[in-house]
Amino acid sequence: METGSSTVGNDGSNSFTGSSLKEGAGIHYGHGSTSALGGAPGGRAASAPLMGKLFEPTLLELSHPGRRAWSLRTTGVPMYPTEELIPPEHTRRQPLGLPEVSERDLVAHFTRLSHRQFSVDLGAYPLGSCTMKYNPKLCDEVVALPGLRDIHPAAPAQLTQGWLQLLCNLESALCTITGMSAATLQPAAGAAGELTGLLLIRAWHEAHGASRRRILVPDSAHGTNPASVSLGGYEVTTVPSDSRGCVDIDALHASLGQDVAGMMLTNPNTLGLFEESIVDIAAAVHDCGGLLYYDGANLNAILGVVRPGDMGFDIVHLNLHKTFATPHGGGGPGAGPVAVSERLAPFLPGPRPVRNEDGSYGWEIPSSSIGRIHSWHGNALVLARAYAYILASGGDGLRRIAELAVLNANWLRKRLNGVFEIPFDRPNMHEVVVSASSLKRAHGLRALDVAKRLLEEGFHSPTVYFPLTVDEALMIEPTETESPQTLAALADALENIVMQAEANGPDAAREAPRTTPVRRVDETRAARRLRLTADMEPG
Amino acid sequence: METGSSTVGNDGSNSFTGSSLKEGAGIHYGHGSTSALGGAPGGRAASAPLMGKLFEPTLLELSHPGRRAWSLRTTGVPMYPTEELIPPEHTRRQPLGLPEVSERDLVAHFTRLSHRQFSVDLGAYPLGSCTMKYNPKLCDEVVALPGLRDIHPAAPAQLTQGWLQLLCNLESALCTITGMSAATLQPAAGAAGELTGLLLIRAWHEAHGASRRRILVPDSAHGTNPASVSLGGYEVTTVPSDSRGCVDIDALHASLGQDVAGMMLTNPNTLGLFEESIVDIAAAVHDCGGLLYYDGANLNAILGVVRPGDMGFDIVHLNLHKTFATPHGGGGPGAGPVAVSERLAPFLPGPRPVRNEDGSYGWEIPSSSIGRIHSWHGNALVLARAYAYILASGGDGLRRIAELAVLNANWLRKRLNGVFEIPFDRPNMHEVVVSASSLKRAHGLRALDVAKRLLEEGFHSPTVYFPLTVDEALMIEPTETESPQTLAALADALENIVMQAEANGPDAAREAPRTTPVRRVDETRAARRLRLTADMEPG
Amino acid sequence: MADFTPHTEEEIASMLSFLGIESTESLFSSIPAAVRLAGGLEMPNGISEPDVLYEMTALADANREKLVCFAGAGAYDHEIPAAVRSLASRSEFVTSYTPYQPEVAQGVLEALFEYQTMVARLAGLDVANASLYDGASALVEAVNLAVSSRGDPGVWISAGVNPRWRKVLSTFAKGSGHKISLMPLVDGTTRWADPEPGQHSSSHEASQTNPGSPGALPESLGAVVVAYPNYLGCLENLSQARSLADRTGAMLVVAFDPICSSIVKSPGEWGADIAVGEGQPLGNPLGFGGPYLGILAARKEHVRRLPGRLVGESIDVEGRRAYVTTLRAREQDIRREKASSNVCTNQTLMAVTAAIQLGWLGASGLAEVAVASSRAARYCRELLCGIDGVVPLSSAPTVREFAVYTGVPASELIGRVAEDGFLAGVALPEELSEGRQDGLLIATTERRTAAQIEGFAAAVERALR
Amino acid sequence: MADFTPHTEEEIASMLSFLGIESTESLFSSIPAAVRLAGGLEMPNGISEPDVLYEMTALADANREKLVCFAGAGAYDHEIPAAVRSLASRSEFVTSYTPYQPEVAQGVLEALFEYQTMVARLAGLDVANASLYDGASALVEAVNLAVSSRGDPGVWISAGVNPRWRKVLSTFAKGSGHKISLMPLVDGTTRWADPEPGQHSSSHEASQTNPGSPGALPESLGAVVVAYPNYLGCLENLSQARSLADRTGAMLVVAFDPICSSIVKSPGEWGADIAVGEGQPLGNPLGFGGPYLGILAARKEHVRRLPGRLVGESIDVEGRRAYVTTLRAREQDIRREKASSNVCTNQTLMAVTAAIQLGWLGASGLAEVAVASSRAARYCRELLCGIDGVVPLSSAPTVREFAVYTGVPASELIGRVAEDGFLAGVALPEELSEGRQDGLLIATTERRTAAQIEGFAAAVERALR
Ligand SMILES: Cc1ncc(COP(=O)(O)O)c(C=O)c1O
Ligand SMILES: Cc1ncc(COP(=O)(O)O)c(C=O)c1O
Repeated sequence: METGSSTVGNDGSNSFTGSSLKEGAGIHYGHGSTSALGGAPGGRAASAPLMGKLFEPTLLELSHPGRRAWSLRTTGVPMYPTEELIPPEHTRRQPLGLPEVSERDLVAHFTRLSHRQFSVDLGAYPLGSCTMKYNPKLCDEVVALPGLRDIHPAAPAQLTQGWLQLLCNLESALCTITGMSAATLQPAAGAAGELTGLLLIRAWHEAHGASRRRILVPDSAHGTNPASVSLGGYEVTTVPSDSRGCVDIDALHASLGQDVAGMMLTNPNTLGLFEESIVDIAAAVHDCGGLLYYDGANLNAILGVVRPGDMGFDIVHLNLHKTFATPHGGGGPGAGPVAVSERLAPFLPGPRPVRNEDGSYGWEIPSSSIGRIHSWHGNALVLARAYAYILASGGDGLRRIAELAVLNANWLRKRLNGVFEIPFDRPNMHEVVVSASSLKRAHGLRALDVAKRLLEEGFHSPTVYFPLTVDEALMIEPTETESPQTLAALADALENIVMQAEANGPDAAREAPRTTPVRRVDETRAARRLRLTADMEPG
Repeated sequence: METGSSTVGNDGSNSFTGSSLKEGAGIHYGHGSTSALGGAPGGRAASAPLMGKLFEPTLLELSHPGRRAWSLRTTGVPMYPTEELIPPEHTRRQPLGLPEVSERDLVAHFTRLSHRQFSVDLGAYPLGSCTMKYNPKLCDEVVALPGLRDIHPAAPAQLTQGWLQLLCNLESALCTITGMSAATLQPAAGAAGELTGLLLIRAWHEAHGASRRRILVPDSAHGTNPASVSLGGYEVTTVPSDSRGCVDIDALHASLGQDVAGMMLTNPNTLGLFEESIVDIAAAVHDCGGLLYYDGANLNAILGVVRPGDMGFDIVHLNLHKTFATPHGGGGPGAGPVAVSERLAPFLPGPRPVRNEDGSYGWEIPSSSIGRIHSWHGNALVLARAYAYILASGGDGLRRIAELAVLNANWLRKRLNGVFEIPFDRPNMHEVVVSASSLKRAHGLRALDVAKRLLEEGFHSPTVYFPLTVDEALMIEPTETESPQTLAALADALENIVMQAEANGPDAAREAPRTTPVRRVDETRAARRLRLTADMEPG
Repeated sequence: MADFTPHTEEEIASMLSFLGIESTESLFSSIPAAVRLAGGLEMPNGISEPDVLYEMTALADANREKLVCFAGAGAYDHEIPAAVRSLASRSEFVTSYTPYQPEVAQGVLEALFEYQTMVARLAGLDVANASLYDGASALVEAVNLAVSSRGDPGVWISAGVNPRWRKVLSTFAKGSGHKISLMPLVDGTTRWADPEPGQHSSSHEASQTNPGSPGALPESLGAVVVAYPNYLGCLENLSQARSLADRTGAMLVVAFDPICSSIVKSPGEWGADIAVGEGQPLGNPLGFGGPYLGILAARKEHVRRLPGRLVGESIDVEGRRAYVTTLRAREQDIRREKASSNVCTNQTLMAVTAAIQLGWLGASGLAEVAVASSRAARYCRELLCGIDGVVPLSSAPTVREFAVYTGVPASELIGRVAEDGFLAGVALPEELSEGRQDGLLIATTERRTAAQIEGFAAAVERALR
Repeated sequence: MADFTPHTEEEIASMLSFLGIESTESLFSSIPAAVRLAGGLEMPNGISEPDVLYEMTALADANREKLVCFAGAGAYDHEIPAAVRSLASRSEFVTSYTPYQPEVAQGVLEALFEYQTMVARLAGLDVANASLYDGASALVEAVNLAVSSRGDPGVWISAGVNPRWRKVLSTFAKGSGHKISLMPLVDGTTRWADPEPGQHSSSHEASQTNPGSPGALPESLGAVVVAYPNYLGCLENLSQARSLADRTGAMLVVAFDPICSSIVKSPGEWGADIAVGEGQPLGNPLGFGGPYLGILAARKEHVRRLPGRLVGESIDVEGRRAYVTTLRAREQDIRREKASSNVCTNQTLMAVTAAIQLGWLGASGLAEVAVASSRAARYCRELLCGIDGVVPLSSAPTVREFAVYTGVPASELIGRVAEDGFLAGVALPEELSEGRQDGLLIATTERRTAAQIEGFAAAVERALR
């Protein structure tokens, strides 16, 4: 059904254009012509294109009418005819168009797809700002416990005491770690936490009769920060960085005013640098009545070393999928709890899990709650993973994590000095931002080329072109779970890429990657000839 | 510790020979020199050589002293000093030499190894005689049930009623399927079943006062058959095949005699052909007092169609890891239950699970038991998988399996006619043996070359050079879980290999495979310069 | 303690010496001493893996997991086959990041492309994004999209939309400034009556009071939002909602159920501009409410304003088919404060899971799940309504979920029936049960056997005696 | 019903027509009609996946799984960490065949090479094969190897070798013709006394009667077999066994425990020629006795006669390191009736699991497991022997397992103590307990807490009252 509209060729090594088909050998290939896609006909799931680096047909192309994997429980429920169940005016007429495959082909397809996917479990993933550390397998077993996994979220408190206790314990651990007094676990990710925080800021000011319209955001901030500010109904005022990569204090003072509702800050910032003037910044923001919001995506660097609360922050979100090792799932799920100081606790979203006086657990809506921000109680199984990780690590382990994350990143900075320009070459925290600008000047190579070339060496690439304040930025976050040998290999690989460019010119990097499942992808074409589903005719 | 003795180079694209090391950057690579192995130093687990097709260092090379993954339960047991626990004359002095790695590196290493491994879940595996069908994931969940997985094998019957019932049910299902009266589930694989069967034959004859010394085995038999005969204390008499690929009946009669204890036969045989004279064969063997043994490795072909018992067999082993879809685990585990006719039941190994009169289950040793043949009760979790598969399939499903396995194999035979020579071109059962002898004559290409070239197309290769009775044999067993489209793709791939050789000469096949994790491996060197452990100096 | 860091003490020492510093403490010298934590976190030290498992098992055991589930309300107890669990837990999917480097992320990207295709087809619309947080966030994003495209903050929403989702919409409306009016349910279907002109109630009030009385039709609206089936399980005719949207220039947002959608009209068939839904029932466990899967599908026209990630098909430099995230200019990391949404981390793994589950079920299996669930609901409803004192809350047609009054406060009834091993359902909020406390919402799936349903009915009967 | 075949009816029809036949029945026309099954198998029809899971769960629930385990006897309740479970269940390892095509089997091959290396080191010997079925089959193969190399069928075996393994040896000796003599244990250690000349008892008799009385030393033997620690958990000095082997030209086969081996002398240190063992404790679950892992390690000299698969290191045509099965000429598929063993399918997945588990533990972890298990055993032994009527069966030093007499028949005691939630141990056969029925073999692992051990001792005390 979808092969007809395909726009792509194949790599030429395909051998399946099919005499079997021509001979009338009794086998039909799905719905469409097989040649358009270079022979990706229905059902041929079991011929792995893996080795030959053919593309993997989509599940829809593997579909063959009438085939099936499913089988359902025998229930003994009366077989009311469908017409009796659904009045005719409500009956679906559109065909469903779901793929029809055997379980064997389903398994083969997704297993092969998994072989086209890099992951932490395959190798180092020094993607800056993302804290791609090892995700303990222990936590996979925790969330497979039927007593956690199979609980309906609407089951009342008396039937879910274990879950409530878990959530309360996690909340209190997060408060201890951040130096705050209360938290909501509802936000499903960091960005959701940010928006929650902004609504808390809004509610706080409204409760105090103030109407303020601006939020300060450093120019090095993550994109979610300004985006959340807009959704929170505020205007963004960008605060520039100074020559040391930190908030420009003068500019900050100039930006402050009675219409400033608050400021968002991540510390260490996205350059991996600790904002040394944090105490002054906090004082300045507080002095004009604003609240200080901590973007906790970088909390890994300071676990057990310094707490946002002690730095003067009023609101903190945490990315459990970063600092607390819950796996990122190819893009999600995460969890972005928000912890607040005492004065903001009454505004937290609800219902919140609480410990009752009698030691039992229940739900409570804070007195001035901004309301609910998740369909249920947040990404509960992600929260359970994070809690297990915190139990395993403990206070001592969390501090060790920060120490080693920072040690690794500093080692890399020193080791890469001379290989790349290091715009802010002083002790950094959990990540280091280097610049490929000299490569660009000398060889026309860009950060992206370095990134692609690094893929060939079996490493995921660092984050590129972020933060925006650094030209040709490569943002490297090794995390604490990578060994010194891995760091050395990574540094050597990066150095070799540069040396290779210097010795033999830029071609190797420009043509990279050549050994990956696919090579550089045409992004412009993707956007111009948009094909977001198998049914969409590329425009 | 083991890098020093390595004998291999690297593929030249390695970039890790290490300025990090030279610079005194504070990182040391394990125990050995790093250059010998092209930079596979201790701990560098996280730099996936996957993309770049570097080899994956061994766990031993990744080891770094003092590193660790383990953590053990807190027990509160008194900390008796080790000296008190082990008398000095019993204390181990040899270093253990186990690898020391982080959990992160352990996970990365084995995940990367898994990416260097073909499997059913990745693609079609038409390995003749092995019945590499889809292994239902359902059974993975079955054997993860703590009530099956975590039971100690010595727990008495009253505490393990569920397991005993399972085993009894499985035994009776296997008897129904084979047409026999009783079975032992102890043998851990087909070969163990064979030896068990031969001991049953011996015990039977001994009990009847006869002393016989020969067992007849067809020339097309699997190697385990004659090997088991020897271990059973018998002599092998090889019975040749006739021109139709079946047992030569005249030769059989000539081989029979009063010193023949029995005959082993697989039916369909390893050519995928049904021994049409089976009734006569059985009569002939029985007539001279011999017993007939059924090698059940090919049972998939006849499930629900014909039963060994009805054909006249006295003893049957089954390969549950073939017919009953328990996964093969890279070489094992399997399970090779042996079912017998009523007269042989008293000789079965014991203890056997039995249903007591009161409906409870217990253990019983048959009256003339040959004894125990497994440390416990056999590969119990494999047995549980097979039982779940039988429940899911049912009588109707089992028959459908045979029909479709045979249909697939016949389709392939007809489709490949002309592509290869088909020595016995008549309706076959679950597999078909073709010959590459014309390729050899015309282009000097061997069955092995075809097999290697096929790997590049993403298929596992068929079994080659077996059965021995066919020149340049390629033994293809598609199984019932491969779709018609997969068959067509496989046939096309094989045809293209032949066409390519005819059009462009043998080089492509001779140089194949080129796209696999490694290319053709030097087997002679492996045997000559033997290195079976990382400590062994290749001789 | 379980320790996932690889460094030995010697390695730490030599790395420190490479850096020319004395101790790990010096790594933090840029942090003002005044705020640094003295004495470490006030938490217990780390414990070993089996000790963690022991503690977590104790918590798990403190939940009543074995209750036979008759609760729904947006979270359903469907079968998840072993193949889906197994594939979705492959570590390549689980431990990868957002596919920023498509050359090494074709696995996730292709799976998301398949997800987008299948969800768009289910919804009967042209495109779907690669997931949002949950049903509620999908609703919020859809309304944001409608309001910003139409340039009108007015939102009419049916009280039949999941009340928890409506609450989330209200919460976020504080920032976005939507003007939300709640349209009541009457006998299980929406009364699209006209509120008094100028009587737009902010959503917050609306969700805290009972639905207001009807008023006049405004000239313009941003969004008209309705659920199908609605929270009470009822199917309503959406023609009226569609014409309301036409008359006001609003977008019609339909909150749909991906399971039922296989047998009832799709949002597209009803003329929806945007469809939103909760994707949990597509292979994701109940998990006490998360992580779930926000579904959002829309007509092609809106594609450049869609929130969240989109995967498109393209080719690589060798002309081989390849997938890549596309229309990135909508997203926060490029557009910052002008982005269509702030979403970054989403629920990719749940979307991949849904793709696998939909592949396992196929068209016939999904419809069979829907039909079997509906049959169970019908049987359950028949048995319950045969009990003295139990009456259905509405006469509108229902599919796999329905509401009844029992005469006993729902929370009390749920407690009593739990003792017999059943989770009886979800208590209805008073706004949906005419101010009564005895409204109970009951859902069934294809997993419920006749014996379970009969046992449940008997337990309810005992509880009401 | 769950159906794992992909064919639709139309496909079947067109494939049949390609073959020129009418029905699937015709596919079987070469099978004589007389023997064909009419009416199908007498079995129920297939059922669905959830129905299977339901039935299997019912069977699982009929076992008493939650008993705290004090049983050992060759199967031990060690911790299996999540990482090991997860890696060992990767489908590439699980669903592949024997590595016949090394180009696409480097994963399994390299893991087996690691396994061989680690097991050889543990055993203190040069080489190890890639697994056998279980401890018993490793013993059988080792004795076969010794007997065939030495050309003498005489086997002296200590009664301290696992009695079930000895039984298996006896069973197979019927085919191989070994002459097995059983050497008794006295106070927990082997009495290597000389049986009367010519008094070789066949193993079968030996294992059914009590150990015979000592006799004279034969001139020549094939194998001397001893266990370390032995079945009663005792450590014995193996010098005598070694010199017995020397004097008779036999090979010394030592049955060792891979866990204890980390802290007690390795077979190699004692001078063993061959070491055999049960590898279950290395990451494989109890699983009611299987699949387990037969360990076999030996001195280099014997490598060309070793049973089972061997993986060797080599290079590919580009000079890259690669692994491959080697010395194939020993194996049945090449050598047929002259093969060193008939083993084909082995226990590869268990060996891979063991490699992962050994990697997780490392040297320090494995020793810690052994020490912790032994401490628990010591504590348990102290508490039990403090109970009136409980006496140790021997005075020899024990490691992680020990035997006691309790005064109550062991099977009865086990039944009573199970009611308190403990699996008390394994009843000793009379041949090892002086004909008494109250011999109980008790094992502990690192998983046993002080509280569990105290609870167990209390339960035993109650049961003996
Ligand atoms: C610095 C920073 N802030 C905020 C976020 C947003 O978090 P999430 O992706 O969980 O929404 C990220 C994530 O990339 C980040 O790196
Ligand atoms: C025909 C035949 N017989 C016997 C066997 C031996 O079975 P196993 O490998 O389980 O010992 C096999 C396995 O390859 C076989 O194909």
